[in-house]
Amino acid sequence: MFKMKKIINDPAGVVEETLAGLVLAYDGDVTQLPGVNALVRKDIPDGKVALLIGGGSGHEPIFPGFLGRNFADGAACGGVFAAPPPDVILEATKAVHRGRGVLYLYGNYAGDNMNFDIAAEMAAEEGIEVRTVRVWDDVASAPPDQVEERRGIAGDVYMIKIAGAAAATLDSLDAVEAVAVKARANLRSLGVAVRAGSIPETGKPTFELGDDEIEIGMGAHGEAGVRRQKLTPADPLTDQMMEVILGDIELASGDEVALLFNNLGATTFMEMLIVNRRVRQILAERDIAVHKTDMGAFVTSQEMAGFSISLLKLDEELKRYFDMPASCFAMTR
Amino acid sequence: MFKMKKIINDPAGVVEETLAGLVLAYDGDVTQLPGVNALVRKDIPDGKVALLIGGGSGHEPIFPGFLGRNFADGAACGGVFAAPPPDVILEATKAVHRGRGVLYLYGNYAGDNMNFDIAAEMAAEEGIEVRTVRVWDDVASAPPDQVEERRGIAGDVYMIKIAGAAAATLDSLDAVEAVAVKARANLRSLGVAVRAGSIPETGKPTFELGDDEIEIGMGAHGEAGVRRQKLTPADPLTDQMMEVILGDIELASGDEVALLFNNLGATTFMEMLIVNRRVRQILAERDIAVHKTDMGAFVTSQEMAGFSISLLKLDEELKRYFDMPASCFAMTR
Amino acid sequence: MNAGETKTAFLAIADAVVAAEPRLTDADRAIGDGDHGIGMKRGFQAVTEKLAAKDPERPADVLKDCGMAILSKTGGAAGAVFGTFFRAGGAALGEAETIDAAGFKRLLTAGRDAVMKRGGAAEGDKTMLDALAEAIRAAEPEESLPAALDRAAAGAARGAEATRAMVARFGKAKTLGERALGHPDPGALTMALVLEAWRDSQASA
Amino acid sequence: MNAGETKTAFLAIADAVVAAEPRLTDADRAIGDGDHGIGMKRGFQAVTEKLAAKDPERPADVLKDCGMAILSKTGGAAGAVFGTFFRAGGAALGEAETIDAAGFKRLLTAGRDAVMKRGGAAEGDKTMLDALAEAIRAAEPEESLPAALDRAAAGAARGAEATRAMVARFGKAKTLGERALGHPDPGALTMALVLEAWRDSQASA
Ligand SMILES: Nc1ncnc2c1ncn2[C@@H]1O[C@H](COP(=O)(O)OP(=O)(O)O)[C@@H](O)[C@H]1O
Ligand SMILES: Nc1ncnc2c1ncn2[C@@H]1O[C@H](COP(=O)(O)OP(=O)(O)O)[C@@H](O)[C@H]1O
Ligand SMILES: [Mg+2]
Ligand SMILES: [Mg+2]
Ligand SMILES: [Mg+2]
Ligand SMILES: [Mg+2]
Repeated sequence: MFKMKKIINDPAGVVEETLAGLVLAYDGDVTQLPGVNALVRKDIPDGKVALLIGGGSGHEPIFPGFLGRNFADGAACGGVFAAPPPDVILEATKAVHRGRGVLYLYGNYAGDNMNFDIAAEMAAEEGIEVRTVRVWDDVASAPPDQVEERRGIAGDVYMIKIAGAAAATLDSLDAVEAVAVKARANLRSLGVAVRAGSIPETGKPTFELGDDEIEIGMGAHGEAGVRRQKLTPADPLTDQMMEVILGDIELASGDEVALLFNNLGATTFMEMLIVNRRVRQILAERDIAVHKTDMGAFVTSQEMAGFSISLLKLDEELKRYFDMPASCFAMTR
Repeated sequence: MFKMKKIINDPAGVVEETLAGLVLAYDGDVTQLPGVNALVRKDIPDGKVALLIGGGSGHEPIFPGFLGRNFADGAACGGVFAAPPPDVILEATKAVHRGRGVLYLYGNYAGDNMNFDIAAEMAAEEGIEVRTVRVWDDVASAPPDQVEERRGIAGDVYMIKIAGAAAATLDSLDAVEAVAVKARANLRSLGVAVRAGSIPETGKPTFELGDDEIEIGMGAHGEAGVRRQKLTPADPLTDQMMEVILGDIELASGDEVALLFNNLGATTFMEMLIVNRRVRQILAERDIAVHKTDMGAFVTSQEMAGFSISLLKLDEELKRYFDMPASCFAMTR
Repeated sequence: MNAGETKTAFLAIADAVVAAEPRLTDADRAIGDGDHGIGMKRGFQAVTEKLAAKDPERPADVLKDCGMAILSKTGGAAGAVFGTFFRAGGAALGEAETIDAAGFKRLLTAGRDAVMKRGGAAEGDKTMLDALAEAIRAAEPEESLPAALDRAAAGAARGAEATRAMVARFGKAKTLGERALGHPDPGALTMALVLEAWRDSQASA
Repeated sequence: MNAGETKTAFLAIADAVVAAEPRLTDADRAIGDGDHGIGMKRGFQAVTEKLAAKDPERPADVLKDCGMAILSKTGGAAGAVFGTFFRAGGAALGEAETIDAAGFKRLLTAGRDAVMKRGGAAEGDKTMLDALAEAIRAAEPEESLPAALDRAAAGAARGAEATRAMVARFGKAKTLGERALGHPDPGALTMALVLEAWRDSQASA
């Protein structure tokens, strides 16, 4: 099978070199822990509730690209598409801890859950209080009565935005955890895959998709989604996706939401903007107002083509954290 | 030949639907001129020197994604990869004019030059003073003694950032033009193409490139570049590119620059970050400081894989405009 | 050729260019950005609409409307170039009730001069001007219009063919350098096609 | 089997898993995210380094070091799962100077229980536990270690094969549902490979 072209050096060193380049791109705000694939902010205030995020690499700019004021304090990074090992998470935990405990925020995958849990147990042994909020926004990955089985995808971005602002504002781990849990309950995402991405070490696509096929609900790692179908025009596809999303969350006329269009890698702004046009028609029909629209490549799957639509229902409290100015490599507000 | 998969509706309507989706994504700050493919800011202050940008569509988020406070006031948009017709430019010119003249800022291509020039003549007939600054940052497209023959590529972004801030600050068209001309003289870019993008109407790649080939200096439209070669690892490729860029601009030890890594479409952050790592090693050797690093998909060529490196040499004046807070769909500072 | 006949001829020209979209686009894919046919199609569809809408008083009206439609709907280099060409050609016809061979040669020449002034290119730069220049040289003012059209069309075709041997100095093929050799210039193909379609519309008339 | 022999066996196991990287990765591409072999390779290369560095006092040290190396270098679900498995298995051996059939079965059982506790999966969920459970059932505490290894390896292979007929409830294959049918679970293949390589290292010893 032909190997995807990538501009890299040694495929086995991509994670280390990526993080080195990222630290430099932060232009001084962030540093890497010596010998560990974890990045942390340089200026975490004492007594701050710490927010630690993390997950597999290869999804840049998530996770390490979301460190900064009113965003996350540290990121633990694993191999490409592999959750970070407990040691890395523990090191990052110690580095960001400022005496008020650490909130773990990451996507809900077996690998991440187990490794972060092991790290949390190790941290507890060292006297650091850890709470965990797993992101499970992907409505395609399990029915509503099993939300804790759902995957975390692009919703990570809004979760980090809100938890980051809360962690910078509130002074107890309990309070920050509560805000994150509330945001999660108001968040839904659904993606569609158009072409596969590939892992640097193999250069092989992570899945096969016909030249005329797309797959709704495919995960950020190329895990199979819920429905494979022939290439569908933007409007009917958007109708299909929005029906699933809106069927999964209660929205009343007059409610306000934030919209996130996440590019999995190779999708064009043109396509996402055309989809946004339709999304707004659908929301307008239901008299649902859009407070803010974000569009870009935030949670990627290498050069995979496809995108996801995330919808966050806002109330006054969430809006306060959502609107708080914040800045990191991947996003500035 | 197999047709690239795109999530669109009628291929002949992509520009109109993209602009409609973009206006909505601006969440109220920008409006479209009735029946014309031009977007303008809603809140252009009276007496402000106006900044009008524009060019072919299909490169989103440039140009219409760069409207906002301290960015551009309006954007005239053509068909996919086709400069806007004079009528569209003229309508946009009239819509953004606030009595102090209009600066046209766009990429240096035969089509754009001719259409904007015709529009400028029409505007003059209507008593609107217009100045033109063409962006020609692509060092691959002509030798140093023929800069006015060079193409405008990702450098558009920094030109709009600086001209936008200047147009919001200075009160004469002369002064704004002078700042833009100065920025252009300090700006260099070089790109590399890895895979072709395709035009929605044909679904065909705009060029052919072997499975193991890359092309240095290829233009944002897929126009051929200057050197085609076998896939090269990140470090030697970066060395090659930086040698060309640094050979084209005078930089002394201690100088400060801004770095822009522009994703042409399907390149991963991982690849660009690995390249950044090497770029910084090279600049450090020459004792050149990096004031700010920007990385993302700003000037795209549909789903083309490849990226460009832009280097802007900063002095106190340019830095003032470069750092000025600014916000638009595509970028927030 | 009177105003009505000119309108008929230009409707035929528009149909021919629209029909040739894939070929023109492929030519641009080879040495440009692959959109020439698409833009010309957009422009000449607008021409058809505009011409169909009204009955012209003079031949000049037809060329001016054609030029305006292309200029305002096409965009890209070709929109400016062909829009400018037809507008200037129309202006050159002035108040004339008909187009004769001399008028025909005059409009081609005026169109060429306007395009050169607008874009700064000259013969030999691998643009539509190379087809146009050959057409002008071939068209004899003394003969009949059909004969002049016949020679001009053949000349334009030769000129377009000759662009294969040229290195582009304008437009998006510019930086191709040597590699543009062997490929004809898309705009030159369009210029030839326009004159061939005009000639054929006479033959069939 | 004493400490030194256990070390030799585990070095052979590590080599076998590293060599099987492409097969394990392809299995994960079919129903997961296509990285299983890559992660296991990373982990077992660390195992080789760690084991080569020192001479173990007891068999337990070998398994614990193996578990620690995998846990800290692999990541992903497999890192936690196999790291946990070997660490718990090592702990179950306690101070024993050698591994006999009974100790072998004890370590497999302790490893299984720890993995179930950690990940919440059970037999039938299409994970490495399905290979492990079959191995435990097959291993007879009364017989000789080589015989127990032989039966366990065969059992694990059967268990891995049986996952083809299962729908995943854990890991990234979860949402595949019906479509996972027909494909073996990558982790189960690794579990079987580990026991087969252990058995073979005895045969060749
Ligand atoms: N300066 C110029 N003068 C005359 N013709 C030109 C000039 N620049 C470009 N052209 C013509 O335009 C054609 C390209 O048209 P098109 O592909 O539609 O525009 P673009 O180059 O903007 O994509 C070229 O083949 C050439 O014949
Ligand atoms: N909860 C669990 N319990 C036991 N084994 C599991 C569990 N989750 C996943 N696994 C095993 O891990 C394997 C996947 O490993 P790997 O691909 O390396 O990790 P990831 O799924 O994070 O990419 C699966 O084939 C399965 O055997
Ligand atoms: Mg994985
Ligand atoms: Mg074009
Ligand atoms: Mg073209
Ligand atoms: Mg996997």
